[in-house]
Amino acid sequence: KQTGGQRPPHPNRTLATPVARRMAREFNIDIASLTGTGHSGRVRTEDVQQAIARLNAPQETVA
Amino acid sequence: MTSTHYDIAIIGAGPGGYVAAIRAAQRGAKVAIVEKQYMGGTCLNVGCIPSKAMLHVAETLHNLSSVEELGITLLQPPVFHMDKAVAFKDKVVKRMTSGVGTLMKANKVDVFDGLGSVDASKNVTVTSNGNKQQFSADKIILANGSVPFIPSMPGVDGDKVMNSDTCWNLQKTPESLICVGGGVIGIELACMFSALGTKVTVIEMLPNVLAPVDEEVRKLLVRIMGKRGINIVTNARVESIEDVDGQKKVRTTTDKGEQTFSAEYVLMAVSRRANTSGLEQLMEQGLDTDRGRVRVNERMETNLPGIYAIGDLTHGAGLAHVASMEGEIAADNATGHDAIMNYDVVPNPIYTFPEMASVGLTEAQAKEKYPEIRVERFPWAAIGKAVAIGETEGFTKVIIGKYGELLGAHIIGPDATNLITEYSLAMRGELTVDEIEETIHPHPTLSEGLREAVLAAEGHPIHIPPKQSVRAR
Amino acid sequence: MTSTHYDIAIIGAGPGGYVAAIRAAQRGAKVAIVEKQYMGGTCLNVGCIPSKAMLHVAETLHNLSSVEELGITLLQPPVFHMDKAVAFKDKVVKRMTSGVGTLMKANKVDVFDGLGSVDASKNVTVTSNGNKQQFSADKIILANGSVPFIPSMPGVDGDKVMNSDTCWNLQKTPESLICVGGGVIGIELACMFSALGTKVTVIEMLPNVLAPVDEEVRKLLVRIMGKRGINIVTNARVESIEDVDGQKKVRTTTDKGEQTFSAEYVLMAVSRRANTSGLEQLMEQGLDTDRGRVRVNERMETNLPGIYAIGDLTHGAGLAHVASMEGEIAADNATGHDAIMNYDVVPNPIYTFPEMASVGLTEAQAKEKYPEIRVERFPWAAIGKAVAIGETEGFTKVIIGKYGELLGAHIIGPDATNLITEYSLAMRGELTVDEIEETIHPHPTLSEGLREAVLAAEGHPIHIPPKQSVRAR
Ligand SMILES: Cc1cc2nc3c(=O)[nH]c(=O)nc-3n(C[C@H](O)[C@H](O)[C@H](O)COP(=O)(O)OP(=O)(O)OC[C@H]3O[C@@H](n4cnc5c(N)ncnc54)[C@H](O)[C@@H]3O)c2cc1C
Ligand SMILES: Cc1cc2nc3c(=O)[nH]c(=O)nc-3n(C[C@H](O)[C@H](O)[C@H](O)COP(=O)(O)OP(=O)(O)OC[C@H]3O[C@@H](n4cnc5c(N)ncnc54)[C@H](O)[C@@H]3O)c2cc1C
Repeated sequence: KQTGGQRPPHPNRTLATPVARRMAREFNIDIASLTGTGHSGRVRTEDVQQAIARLNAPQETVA
Repeated sequence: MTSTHYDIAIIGAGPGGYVAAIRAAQRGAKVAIVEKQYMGGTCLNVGCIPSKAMLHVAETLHNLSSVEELGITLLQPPVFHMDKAVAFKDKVVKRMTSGVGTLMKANKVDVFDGLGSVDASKNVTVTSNGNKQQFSADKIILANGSVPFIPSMPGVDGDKVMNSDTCWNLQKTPESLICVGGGVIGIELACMFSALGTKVTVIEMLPNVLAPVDEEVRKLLVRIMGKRGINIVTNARVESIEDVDGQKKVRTTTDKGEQTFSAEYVLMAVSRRANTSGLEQLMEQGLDTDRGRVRVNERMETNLPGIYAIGDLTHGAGLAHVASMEGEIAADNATGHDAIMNYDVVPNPIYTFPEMASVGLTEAQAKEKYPEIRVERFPWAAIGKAVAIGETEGFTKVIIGKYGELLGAHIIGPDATNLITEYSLAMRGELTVDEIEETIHPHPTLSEGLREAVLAAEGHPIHIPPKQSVRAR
Repeated sequence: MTSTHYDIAIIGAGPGGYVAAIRAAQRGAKVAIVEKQYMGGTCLNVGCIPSKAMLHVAETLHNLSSVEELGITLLQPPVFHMDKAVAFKDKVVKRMTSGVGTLMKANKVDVFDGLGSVDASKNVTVTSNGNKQQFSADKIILANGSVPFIPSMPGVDGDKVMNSDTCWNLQKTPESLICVGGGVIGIELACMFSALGTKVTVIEMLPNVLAPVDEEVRKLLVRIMGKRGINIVTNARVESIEDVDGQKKVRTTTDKGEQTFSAEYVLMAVSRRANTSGLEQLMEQGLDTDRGRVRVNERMETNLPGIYAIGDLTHGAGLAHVASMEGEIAADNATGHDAIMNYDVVPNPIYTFPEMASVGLTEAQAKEKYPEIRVERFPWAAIGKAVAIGETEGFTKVIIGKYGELLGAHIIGPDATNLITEYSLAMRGELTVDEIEETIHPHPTLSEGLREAVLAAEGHPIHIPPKQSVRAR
């Protein structure tokens, strides 16, 4: 469910879930380069998985 | 008071429908709900709530057998009166169902008593005692729920053959009972009747009862049920029910040939089917269904525009909290918001003795899906609170993925159904084992076992001996 | 077997020390632990564990008075034997403490029985029955714990004046008891004795018992204790204890002048003090203390190099799970890892009838610290499981900050001490109310109340009527 989340982002809160962080680390993906789709823009595993898929995608399929 | 047009009309006031009604009303919609039988649906009247009230009675009765150890002497054995227990259960049900009525009023939801029929133009006809009322709505949410599925076989409609709709008002404890079906409902009711003093036999067609439950957890439960005197027969197909000398005689075919069982009562609990009464017109108009259940997308939309469906009507989860969450999602979408139902993290509570609960994958499922998993378990016997309350059977089992994420968790033991929420929250919030480990768990509580299971999976549990190969963090 | 040099020596085998020992051993260190009295310390012998075993007996006894409603008739009133309850408690304690012994062996920790004295060069002398043993260590972890603080006043050392070390082996239920001190320990013991059949009076010097507990929660508990027949006297300073006609007579000064109370027993539970026995040399050598407690930084280091301190010896939290987490932190740091203790999220379980538990700030603290907070509560009476088990008193209260973060949570009601872990995990994992709301909470469970409290704070609870001003999300 994706509702709510219309609140100010926490100034000193990490903007990624812990699992997303670990996953990004493994693939050398900079969390800050991703657009989070979670609450207050938090980066979730789904966002990282999509980034991984983009990395792995053959060049010609990139629009 | 009632009107001829509504923003949203809801069919069925079970935990799916009434929650959808409240949420939609809170979103500012003008809402009607139609209920043909009882506010609160299966769950409050003949499901979750009466079963948990009776299980509470059963557990209390069962615990009386071990009070001597605590220094409490009962000079005479306790006497159990089924009729009074049923009266207690009725009081609980009454309180909850009338609570739903109050909530409808408080949220200004119009309640229509009667059978609701719907068409694709979103006209609703409510029939009650031959009287008809009609209104239309911009959006419809179908929450018709489910009913017991009774397979046709000789004797199934006989006297003293009950199902989960009809087993709640016995005035005497059955001497003996055969439960046909070893799914969650069958097993819960078997445990309940057993603890109330009934000699129970469970007959299951498959090789295992509770097939979807993690194997290790299931095996322990089956062993405990055996110790409590419940006879579990698997690989047995019930063929007929006969009356012989005032007993019900259940004939089965098994891999070892024919076997028959006798008892005072039979309880049919093989499965449930979607309740499509009132949906005949919609089905003619093309409502998409799949093996009798209404098909929906993750926004809870059916294939017909503006018509949503939720709960037991739609799929086989058969869980009240899933119906309710779907109700919230459907109401959000029907009021112009945007919400998506996620089925990855659905806790599954099972009210046996001891309780079981799980969330996420079983070990077998996880092994198939992920190459690198860690699986570990932590026994209740090593938790001070469990020892202090004398409930040490069982364990907590976790399945951890390579990012330290919980893939699945399974608890068998005291309070399992409450405890599973910690793991559910961790999974939904995408926390890793590190956050669970860093969270101070209060002492002495059962929740300590959940942290310890994670520590065990990480190779450094505190309250059980380390494994041969202790892994440094 | 035992050696003359260790990587790490630990003084005291309470929940601080023994957990530190296990963790350090798992980190590969050669570990010795010194214990002068009993494995498991205060917690397992005269604290958390015996009190929870006896509270279980007390609760079971108390619940017998309402089984009639469930259809269970006791033809004669139950007879309670304090001596047998104490034997049950002893069995529980024995099992847990011998478990600690087993864990020491399994983790290859050398156990020294006796009083350990330490100097700043990290030499340890163990004295037992006049025999002395000595060894040295690279690092020392002080986990000496605490003992009851007994204020000096006339009669305080008399017969039938107990404290939390000495109240566990009564062979008969006291007729009546005066508990001096209304902190957590005093209130828990008052509830326990009351449920065992003792007429209890609590005398507290401050205007309130349980001063640090959220006001609203405390007020409800005090009301419930009153209904259970516990007499709570506040603003009363105990001056002396006398023997009059075989009764203990407790003289107090109150704002209304002198008042006296009589009972069979007195229980002194005013507070606890750090146990610095064996630390005399270290104190001379400059060990930094603060009002009797050893001062440490967030790595659990004292001011003396290589010497760590943890648990009740160090501060006033007085919680076993804090001592244990500090033990893990100290062991990590002492074995060359880097860990920091965080006190922001410390759950506080209180074992009364009903239970209470909290984490984070009280409403008053939050109001002072943050300009924008939302506070809401959700009653157990609206939760099906609570109704089904007949425990509907109390509520869950949440305090939410402007980012949707939990600032504090307070639960009074059934199973509060387990339930608080969900909120603790949410706080530690920096989850917001959104993640709690999105997490499907199983039905019917008590954990549903925790989600509902959050929904209520967000302005859209399901199972209580909406407030006048419903806020759209
Ligand atoms: C014995 C038993 C124990 C259970 N225990 C649990 C448990 O512990 N936890 C759990 O999560 N789940 C449990 N369940 C399952 C749970 O009850 C269901 O998943 C839940 O009730 C489904 O909710 P629903 O709103 O979809 O449907 P229902 O609860 O079935 O409600 C549907 C309602 O719609 C009404 N209706 C149907 N058609 C019409 C119509 N045309 N017009 C008007 N009204 C109509 C019905 O009368 C009914 O009131 C249990 C079930 C049983 C039988
Ligand atoms: C009645 C009661 C109920 C309680 N209930 C709870 C509860 O429910 N939850 C909770 O979290 N907390 C509870 N507590 C508090 C809890 O018991 C303490 O916070 C906890 O025991 C502190 O652990 P510790 O390891 O620091 O010290 P302790 O448990 O006090 O252990 C210290 C150990 O060190 C030994 N020792 C001391 N000096 C030396 C020396 N020089 N040489 C050798 N050995 C030495 C002592 O003999 C003792 O065994 C309760 C306390 C009491 C009294």
